[in-house]
Amino acid sequence: MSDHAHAHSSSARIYIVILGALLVLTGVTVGAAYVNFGSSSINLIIAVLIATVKATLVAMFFMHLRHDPPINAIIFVSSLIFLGLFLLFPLIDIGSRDKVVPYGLRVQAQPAAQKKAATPAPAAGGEHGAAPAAAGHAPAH
Amino acid sequence: MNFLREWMMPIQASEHAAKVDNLYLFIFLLTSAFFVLICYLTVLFAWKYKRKKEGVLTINFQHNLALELVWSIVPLILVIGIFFWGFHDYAAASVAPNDALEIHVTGKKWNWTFEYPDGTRSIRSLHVPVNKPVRLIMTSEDVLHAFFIPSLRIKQDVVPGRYVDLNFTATVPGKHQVFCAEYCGRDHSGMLGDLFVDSPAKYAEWLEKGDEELYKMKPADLGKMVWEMKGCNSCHTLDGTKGEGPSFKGIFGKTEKLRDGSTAVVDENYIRESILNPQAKVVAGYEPVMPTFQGLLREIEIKGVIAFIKELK
Amino acid sequence: MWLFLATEILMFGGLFVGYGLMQSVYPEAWIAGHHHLDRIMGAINTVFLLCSSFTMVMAVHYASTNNKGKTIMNLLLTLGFAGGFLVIKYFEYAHKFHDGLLPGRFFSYHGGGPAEQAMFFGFYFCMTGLHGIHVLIGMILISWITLRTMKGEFSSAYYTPVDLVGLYWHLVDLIWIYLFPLLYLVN
Amino acid sequence: MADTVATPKAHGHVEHHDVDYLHDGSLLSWLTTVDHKKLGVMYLWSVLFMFFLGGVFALLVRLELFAPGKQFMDAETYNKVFTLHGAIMVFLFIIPSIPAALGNFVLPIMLGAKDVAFPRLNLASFWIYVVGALIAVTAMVTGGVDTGWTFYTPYSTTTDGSVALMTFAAFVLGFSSILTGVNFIATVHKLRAPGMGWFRMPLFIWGMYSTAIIQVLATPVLAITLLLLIMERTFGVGVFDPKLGGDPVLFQHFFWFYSHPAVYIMILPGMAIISEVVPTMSQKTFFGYKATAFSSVAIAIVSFVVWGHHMFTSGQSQLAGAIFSFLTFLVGIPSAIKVFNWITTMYKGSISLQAPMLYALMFLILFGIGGLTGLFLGAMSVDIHLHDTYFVVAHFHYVMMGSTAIAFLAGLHYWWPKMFGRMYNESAARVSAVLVFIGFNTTFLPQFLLGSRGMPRRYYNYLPEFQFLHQVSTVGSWILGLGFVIMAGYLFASLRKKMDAPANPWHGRSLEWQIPSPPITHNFHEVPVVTTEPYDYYRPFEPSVKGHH
Repeated sequence: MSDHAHAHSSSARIYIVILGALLVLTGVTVGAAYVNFGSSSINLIIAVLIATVKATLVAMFFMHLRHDPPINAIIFVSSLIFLGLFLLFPLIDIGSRDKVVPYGLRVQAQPAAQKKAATPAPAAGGEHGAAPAAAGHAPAH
Repeated sequence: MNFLREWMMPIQASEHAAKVDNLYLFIFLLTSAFFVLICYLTVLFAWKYKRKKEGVLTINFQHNLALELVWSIVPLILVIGIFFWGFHDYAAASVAPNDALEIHVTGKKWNWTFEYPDGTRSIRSLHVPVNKPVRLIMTSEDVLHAFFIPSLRIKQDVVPGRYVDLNFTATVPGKHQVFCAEYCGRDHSGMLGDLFVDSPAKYAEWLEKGDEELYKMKPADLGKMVWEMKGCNSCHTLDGTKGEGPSFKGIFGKTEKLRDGSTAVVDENYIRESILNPQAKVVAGYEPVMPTFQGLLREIEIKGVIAFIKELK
Repeated sequence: MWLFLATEILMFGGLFVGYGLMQSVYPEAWIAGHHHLDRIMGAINTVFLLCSSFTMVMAVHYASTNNKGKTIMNLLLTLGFAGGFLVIKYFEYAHKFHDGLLPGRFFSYHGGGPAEQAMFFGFYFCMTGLHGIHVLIGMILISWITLRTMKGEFSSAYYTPVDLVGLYWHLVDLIWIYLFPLLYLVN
Repeated sequence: MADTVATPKAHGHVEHHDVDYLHDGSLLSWLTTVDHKKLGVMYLWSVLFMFFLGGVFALLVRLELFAPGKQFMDAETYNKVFTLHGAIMVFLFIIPSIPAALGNFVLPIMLGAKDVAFPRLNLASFWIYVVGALIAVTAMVTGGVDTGWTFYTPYSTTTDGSVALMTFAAFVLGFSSILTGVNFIATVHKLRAPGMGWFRMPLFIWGMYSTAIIQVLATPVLAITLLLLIMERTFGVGVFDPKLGGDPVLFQHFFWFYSHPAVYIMILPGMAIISEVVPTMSQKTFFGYKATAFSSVAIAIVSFVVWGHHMFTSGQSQLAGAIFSFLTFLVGIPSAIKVFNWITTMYKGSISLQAPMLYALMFLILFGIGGLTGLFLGAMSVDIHLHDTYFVVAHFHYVMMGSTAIAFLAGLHYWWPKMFGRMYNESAARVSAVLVFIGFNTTFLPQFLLGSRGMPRRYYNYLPEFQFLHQVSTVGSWILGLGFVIMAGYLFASLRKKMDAPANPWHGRSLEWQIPSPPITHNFHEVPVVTTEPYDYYRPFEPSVKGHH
């Protein structure tokens, strides 16, 4: 784990170069946030990509993953893969849920529809008037 | 096979139920075969190769590729088959026909409320016409519930803050049991309901004037039924213990102190008002939490409740 | 040690997943929420943590080459950067408290915007708070190995504790590398 | 078989200059011991106590369900009791039972090591477990919990009682579980005896190793989930509460991302024990060693991507449901392979039907039922009908109780002589095994029928038509309880005898059978050198440990 048999071949100079790279990348991330790449998701992807590059640099050099036995890298990467799966499946779920819109809300643009006392307003409501997830797809929200 | 199905499953009240049962029976027979095989081999080996002498050496039998492939691949093919079968029926059942009758279902601790396209509402009893596709649009007012009709083999969690739907076409007229299948607290097991599958004419008549049995009952009995069926019993007891609301025992004719300091005599008009506009006169010591039953109770039912309370000395 | 790091990653990962999912459900609230965060402070903090990671790795390097003085100096620098990080974090938190930008039912900001901002700040405080606790634990650990270095307990033959604390500290840095763009820079 | 058991001949005696671990050090020193064996024994008594507690709650639940309506407790008490039964059995009994109690004791010895890789971490793990258990007890006493062990939102964020405290207990217990997992992985990697390559490890180790992977990777997610739940209750963050815009289904994703793998944290160690007991008691080489080893790891990995099958009716999307259903069926294959491997291992063996093997045979049959009924629940259309009914209750009791707990008993009877140096009464053990088997099936077979007929779970009251099956089930629970009472009787009785267990009562060949019963404090005098495969019962025995034979 930690007791490396080999001497640290990375010299102090490499560490400085890496630090410089990290700082520059931080600048780039901040800068990129001010540029509009067309959609918020592209901005997000760029930011996460840069963060990933930075994380890789830290892991490879500062954490010496480059020189460690491969088992450490396997543990590290597999934890990331499981994390990815963990994110992926709920995303699939939320992204592909049936958008059930009841008749009471289909015409919600017309105020008259709101008056129909019989429409069971979805429980949410709450003090903030937070829209329920499904009603979030209805135009009025 | 029919006797097996009838032994294990509730009655089939829709075509979907028959499909589910077919797959259920298929898996049952398949797994029974495998189970018998496992038991047979286990018992056979345990008996046949029972230790007779200590310290004997046994054969070295560690691999048999053909055998291992067979018991990996055969189950694999079978389960993939089962997956597609199950998925196919599931997908078919989750598509709503365009002409479906849309009924709103609201789950709330511990009652089901149904609302029909014409505005009629009912508690705990869902009426649908036979052979007509029905789409239930469901939501919950508090926690998760699940709407479960065993005889239709359908179930769906009812999620607060969202609408979920459930589709069925009931083919067998009569009364079917409705359960809440997602744990929801104290009276989870009392959160029941009835599905009445009616002929179209009877359904129309029901929408018009409600269940005809109502008119044949003694008013007090009707009131007791309303007390049970419409959920009054979850707040108002009959034995004098304090619930969310005052107990009905001996309440008729009493003079109650109200929250605003005034008093009121519990008479026919007070009861009637308390049912239709419960917030108007709340007895001191209770929260104004009772929902209105305006539109939920027919006139005859209100009369029944009054008669029922009168009888509770 | 790496196994421990894996558990840490998955623990924060859970928060990231929740954050990401809710972001996909309420993008407006997220954008509105992040406008209340100070990018400059966030960026300075990022620089602080990166520098501390650098001084940490230098400390490990000097520990492995028997340079006690420089090891201690670098460890102290690391502590300094970490302290700076927490000070800035303190100012940020103070500002949020003042504005009522608090999680959940304590959210009392009156500047308008989507209601789900309360949830955004729930995540904000959860994630940065958990991270802040990790920074604190890291500082305690670093102080501890600084003392041990001063006592001369480590040499090129044995410096495992320095190395392990270093790994832990880099992970703290690594998590911030993701937290920063996700919390501060979403657009 | 009494002739093999009751002959404490010369080979079992502890040499004079060694003190066995049980008598090494004062009673007080146990509390701070870092000896994996003592920790294993302390874990064993703790989990057995928890099993007793959970069992009492189970009997109360069954008794209340003897007839519809109120018997002796009201609905709120009933809800608390079944919640406590679930939470105790899952978090305090099943998850730590095999790895922390038996695994702690056996794993290092099997590897030829003096201890686990991080003995102090092991001690910490035990005390964290104790603290977690105490917090859980505090939660029970101060208000109780009525959410079910699954803590589903938004019920769990709105109900009264000590939910936050109970959740915190589960959170703490999670850390204990993580530490054990980390320790086992490091031990397997670092401390194998010379000559013990990966494919010379007994299969028990493979099972423990796979379990540890899941513990390390999944438990942190439980931690964060429960932390979010606590935040939700105290601050009203709203991630899971629809009133604040959250998504209750998301909680289920979070929860099952841990808790489905947790089911495999429960069953893999059970399979691991069976993989050990069957070849030894049959004196046969293991059939398909590598297939079984790899299927353990495969199960561990695939278990992470099947959690959604708990949620077919939850309101998750149909697409997600379909993916999860497909993956669920795939995870069945490695289990099927294992069952056939165990059975084939018995083929042409020399099978002893002593207590450990009786439990192993019970496991084969009960796991057969538990596994095969899983197919009903994996098929989406059928699951919709069966979900949240007694069918599910019966299914997971067959897996968790009928398989894991029975495997735990197999392991307990198998290693009991090694742990305490005493033999239990074999006839009593057989009577008890038969009672447990009959009682268990009488309790849970009717529940399959109840479920398919539509009886929902977690019901305090039920319709009269279900009464007969419920009564059969309750009677079964008494038989089951009687079996356990007898078991407790003969196990305690054995402890009062003098040391009479031979070093190797089952003629096993793995390293733990080559040292005295009970082992000495440092396990081995010299580091053993492994030169053979673990189950070479087809050729004469070549001991790896010097000096004891």
